[in-house]
Amino acid sequence: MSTTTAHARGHGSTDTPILHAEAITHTFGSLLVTDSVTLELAPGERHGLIGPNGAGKTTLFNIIAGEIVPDSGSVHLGGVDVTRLKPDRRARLGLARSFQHNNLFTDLTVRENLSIAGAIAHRVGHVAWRAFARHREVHASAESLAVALGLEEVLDTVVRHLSYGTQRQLEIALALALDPMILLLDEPTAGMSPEETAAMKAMIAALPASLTLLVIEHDMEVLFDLADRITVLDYGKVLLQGTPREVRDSDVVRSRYLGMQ
Amino acid sequence: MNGKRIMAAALAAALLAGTTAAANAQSDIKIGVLLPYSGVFGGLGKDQDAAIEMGFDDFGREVADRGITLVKADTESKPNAGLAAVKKLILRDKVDLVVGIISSGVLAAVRDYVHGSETPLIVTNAGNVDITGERCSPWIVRTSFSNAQIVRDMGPWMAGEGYGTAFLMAFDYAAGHQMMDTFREGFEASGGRIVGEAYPPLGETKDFGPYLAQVKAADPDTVFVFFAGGPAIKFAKEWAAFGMKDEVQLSGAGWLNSALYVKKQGADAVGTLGALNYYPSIDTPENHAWQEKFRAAHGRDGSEFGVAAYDSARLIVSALEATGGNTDDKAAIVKAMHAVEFTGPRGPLRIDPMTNNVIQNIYVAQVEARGDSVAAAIRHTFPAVQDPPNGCTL
Amino acid sequence: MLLDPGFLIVQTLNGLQLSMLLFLLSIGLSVVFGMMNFINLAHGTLYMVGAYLALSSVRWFDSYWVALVLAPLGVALIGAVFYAVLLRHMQRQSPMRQVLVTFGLIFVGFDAVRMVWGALPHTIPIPAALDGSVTVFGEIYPTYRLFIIALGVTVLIALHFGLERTRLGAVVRAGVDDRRMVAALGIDVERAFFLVFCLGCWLAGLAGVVSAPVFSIFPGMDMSILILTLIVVVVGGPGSLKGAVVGSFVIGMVDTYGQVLAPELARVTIYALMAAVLLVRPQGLFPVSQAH
Amino acid sequence: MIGRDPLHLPVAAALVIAAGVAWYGGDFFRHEVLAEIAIYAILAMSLDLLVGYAGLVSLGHAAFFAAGAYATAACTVFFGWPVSAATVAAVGCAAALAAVAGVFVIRVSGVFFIMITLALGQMVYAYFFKASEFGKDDGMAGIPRPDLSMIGLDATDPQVFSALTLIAAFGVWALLRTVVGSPFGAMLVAIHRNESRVRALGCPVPRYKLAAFVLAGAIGGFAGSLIAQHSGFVSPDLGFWTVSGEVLIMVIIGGMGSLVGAALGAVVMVLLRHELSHRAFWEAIGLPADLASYWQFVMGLIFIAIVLLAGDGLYGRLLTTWRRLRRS
Repeated sequence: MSTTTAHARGHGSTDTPILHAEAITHTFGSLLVTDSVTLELAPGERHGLIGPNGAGKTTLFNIIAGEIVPDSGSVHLGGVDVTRLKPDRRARLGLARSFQHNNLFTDLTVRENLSIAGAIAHRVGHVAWRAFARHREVHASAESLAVALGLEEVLDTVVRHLSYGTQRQLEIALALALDPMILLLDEPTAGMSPEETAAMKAMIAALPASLTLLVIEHDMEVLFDLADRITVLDYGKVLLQGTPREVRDSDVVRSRYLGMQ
Repeated sequence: MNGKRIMAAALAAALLAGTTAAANAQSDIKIGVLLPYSGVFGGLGKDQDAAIEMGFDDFGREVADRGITLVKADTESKPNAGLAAVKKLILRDKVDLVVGIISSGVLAAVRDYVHGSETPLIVTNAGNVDITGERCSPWIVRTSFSNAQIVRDMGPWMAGEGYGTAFLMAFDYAAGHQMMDTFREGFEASGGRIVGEAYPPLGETKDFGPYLAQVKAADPDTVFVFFAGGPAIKFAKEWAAFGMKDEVQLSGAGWLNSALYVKKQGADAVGTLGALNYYPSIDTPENHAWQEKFRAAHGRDGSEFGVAAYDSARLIVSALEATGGNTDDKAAIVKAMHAVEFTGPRGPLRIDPMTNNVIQNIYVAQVEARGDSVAAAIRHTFPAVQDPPNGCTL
Repeated sequence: MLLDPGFLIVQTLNGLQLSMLLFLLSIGLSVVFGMMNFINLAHGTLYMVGAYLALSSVRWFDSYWVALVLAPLGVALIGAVFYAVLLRHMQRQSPMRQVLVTFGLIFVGFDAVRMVWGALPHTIPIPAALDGSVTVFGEIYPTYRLFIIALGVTVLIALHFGLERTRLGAVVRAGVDDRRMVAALGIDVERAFFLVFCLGCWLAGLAGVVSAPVFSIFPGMDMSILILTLIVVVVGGPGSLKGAVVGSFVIGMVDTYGQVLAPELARVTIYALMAAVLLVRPQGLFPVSQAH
Repeated sequence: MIGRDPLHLPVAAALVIAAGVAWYGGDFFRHEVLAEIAIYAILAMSLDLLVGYAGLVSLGHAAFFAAGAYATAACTVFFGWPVSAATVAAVGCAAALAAVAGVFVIRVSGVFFIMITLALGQMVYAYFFKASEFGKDDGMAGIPRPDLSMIGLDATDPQVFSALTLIAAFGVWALLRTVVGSPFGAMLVAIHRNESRVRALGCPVPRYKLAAFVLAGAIGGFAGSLIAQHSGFVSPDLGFWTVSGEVLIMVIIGGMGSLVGAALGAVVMVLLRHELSHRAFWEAIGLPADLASYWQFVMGLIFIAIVLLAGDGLYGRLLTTWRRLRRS
């Protein structure tokens, strides 16, 4: 494992994985949910994570995001060991995530949601003596992000009045507000209509090429188009890792997973 | 929404009342009654309130053509609320004198304010030693007792009665420690030995069982306690239930067998020794007359709380008569109190000009069964007990 | 002292007796919290009212046993009225509001008791059959206190079987685990809430009656017991039946022994214990998993 | 920025004007009450920062009130410090206590936070109750007020001291208003609304909670210092949990999450207490004066009524009414 300072913004050399989860094992009680899973993501890679319900996708996600400390194994972010770091530290190291179930500030407006994320991203959250309104850089970047993601129409709408699809978009917008190196997306199209799914797909595809993506997705078609590589999890184990084509053609995957669709 | 309107009306009325209350007749002498009408000592406050009213009924509600108006304020049994209440009496109601105060915490809290305002205060219960000692004030007179005064002579007396060892128990607060320390001093000086002591937390002790086990283990000749009110009842009952009654003599500051609680302790209290400035069984015409009157009015025995409040009313009226109803010269009123001397239900008493504390008899009483009831019978009298100045330089 | 077996026996029985009293109080509070997600701060008031109703029953009927039956029923009735008049209409509002209403009731209850029964302390006599003492392992111990322990154990066993064997028990167990699931099963949750709430009130009233002959009855007796009960619930883990049992036992014992072994700290022992438990287990000893 | 609160300036202005009018025409007693209101308003506003903004419902805020009061007492009576220095020391002591305790208490949340802060408050209470150097349960007396003779004022005059406390309350309001309007305030609100999201966004949540706890504690200590100067006396019951409960009631009936609401709650509570326990008040409205000794009963009913009729407190009710009026 290289210990170069690859975590510095601007993405490290291509031979250092920007995200490296090594031999992650975790149990809940007697249930083995993640069994020696290893993931390596190169900078700018778009990586898909699939598997049936209970395959341990979300657990692995939470381990990478820092919500759960694994029983064994390690997580490195840009060469830095973050296995024991809290989620907020990882976020500050450039790891952002969306949630499977919308996890927003529902009684605040879109603008306020994005400004909160912006305040953290601009590292001004601790400023207690200067009015928030006067931190123009924060609000400006919130607005430009909204524009970039097509949320400018609803900037001053309270989140709980938004449609589900728009809330889902905001979910990702909040993560993007941090200007992360790595973005973890947990089922970005879950519960969406076909139109909303298409819009979401377009939005993800339009993300900057330098951004590393790890996406859990149920909709195979979404992943096959988006991902450079895919990891198939099954009962906590890695069943297969490869390109979308390899996964699509794999007999095992067909019988175990695609067949179930 | 009707509720809102009612609330608005209540608030408006509240503000209005604040502006109108002070406008009262000039000629009346106003006496502030500062008692806990609510809170933990609410019952005692009511007891003293009734006795003060009775006192002014008996000794006059008029002095030199000036009527006497009582203005009442609630201390809630809390120091800060008590301080707010005394300010209210002095500033808002503009009273000429203040009478009352049950708890020593409230007295400690109001002391500086009362002293600074130069308003005479007649304390009807709270027994903090330092209020008529180190922190004494020319404006604060006490008709009840000081904690030390009640138990000082009890130590030597108990030792003289043949009790060689004692276990001390009181709640862990200033009054508790004052009582125990005073008893210990006298008891040890007369050859007694303290074999153990326990100070349960005030207000948080639900059960004396744990402490009784401790007493049992220490095996003293007597256990000397200071508990009053609910805890006194509880202690006596648990004492009997744990089978201690026949093994160890229970004794204490006399609230243990006070008229207020002794009947509720019932047979469990029989044999208990206490020292106090008043017991209903004092055999004097003054006491019989007072008890008769109190029983007629309230259907129960008058207590030491009632007596102190009643005597306070008498002291105030006598002093005001001496000044010819003049309340402008407050110092003259206090001075007049020093000259007042009378025999009340509890016996002869006067105010000690050295400390402003009362000089009075202290009685030792033992509870005995009387028919199907119980009562404390006087066994010994310490006459005219007077506190040393304790650092007071009046 | 600790080497004196007599001291240990008496002290342990004292601890058990307090534990049982706390159990009667905390079990209702905890289950109501588990099912309805609100803490009834007027629970101590119900306990106090139970003691006062016992006082009145003894005055009228001259029998402790009548009081033991009537007073808890009276308290349950008060609880039922309170539920019907206030709580039922607040079901859909935030639990915080319900808690606040019960907070207001503490003040109302305190003064109401003073108005009806006066502010002076009272007691009721120990029933003749239980008066006196028995010898336990060579130590004299009050019979009535043994009765409290026995009563607590009886209630504990009855509740255990009630929960395991009855339909209401099944609903309660399920409701503590996952309220939505119970509702989804089409069970009349409302009715179950009501019954559990009344049962909790009944138990609080029962605790008030049984403690009346040992402790004195006075306005304000509700506060100290309320805090202690809340501590039991929190230490055990709100909503957990096992937690209420273990919490009562731990707090009862620590309080009883702590007062004598560490008198200097008597006032803080329990608080320190609770703080320590919460720092190690932020959800109490037996946390109830918050099912999604 | 976060949360729209269009009425806070008018209501704050109304409170300032009301205080000014009451002060100008007031007698001795009025000034005493005004000082009391101002001090409790400071305490309530500091608690509101925790309860209303950061969502940390504390039932131990009186710990800082007591700590500030006792620190002032100790510095002036034992060390003979000037009152101004003692006040600074009191704020520092309360902040230090909040920092040490805060490290522990912020680790739990919800009802557990309520209980652990209750434990904190009771432990502080127990300490002062037993501390013989501070006079145990009888407390300490002889605390002076600030010496203002160099500007020709006498702070022992209730009129001067009440003006001082009112200015202090206004200053605390302005300070806290700045804080809640800052990015830090926005973060507190965000943590309150959705802690896990804030954490995922990279915010070190515990540090923010701790900062809020320390700030609230420091201001609570300031209120404590003022009450010590006001009464000239401190006693352990300043730290008793019912004081924390009363301040919490002020915040709730006034309206959580709006500083003027908390101040309004303090005004209402202190006035109600004084009037409901005053026999002349009951006589004035034609009811038996004995009700004065059952004022807690009435207070409890009023509190329940406010919770039922105005769940967001008086200020919250005002906001909703105003919004409805504006819409129609």
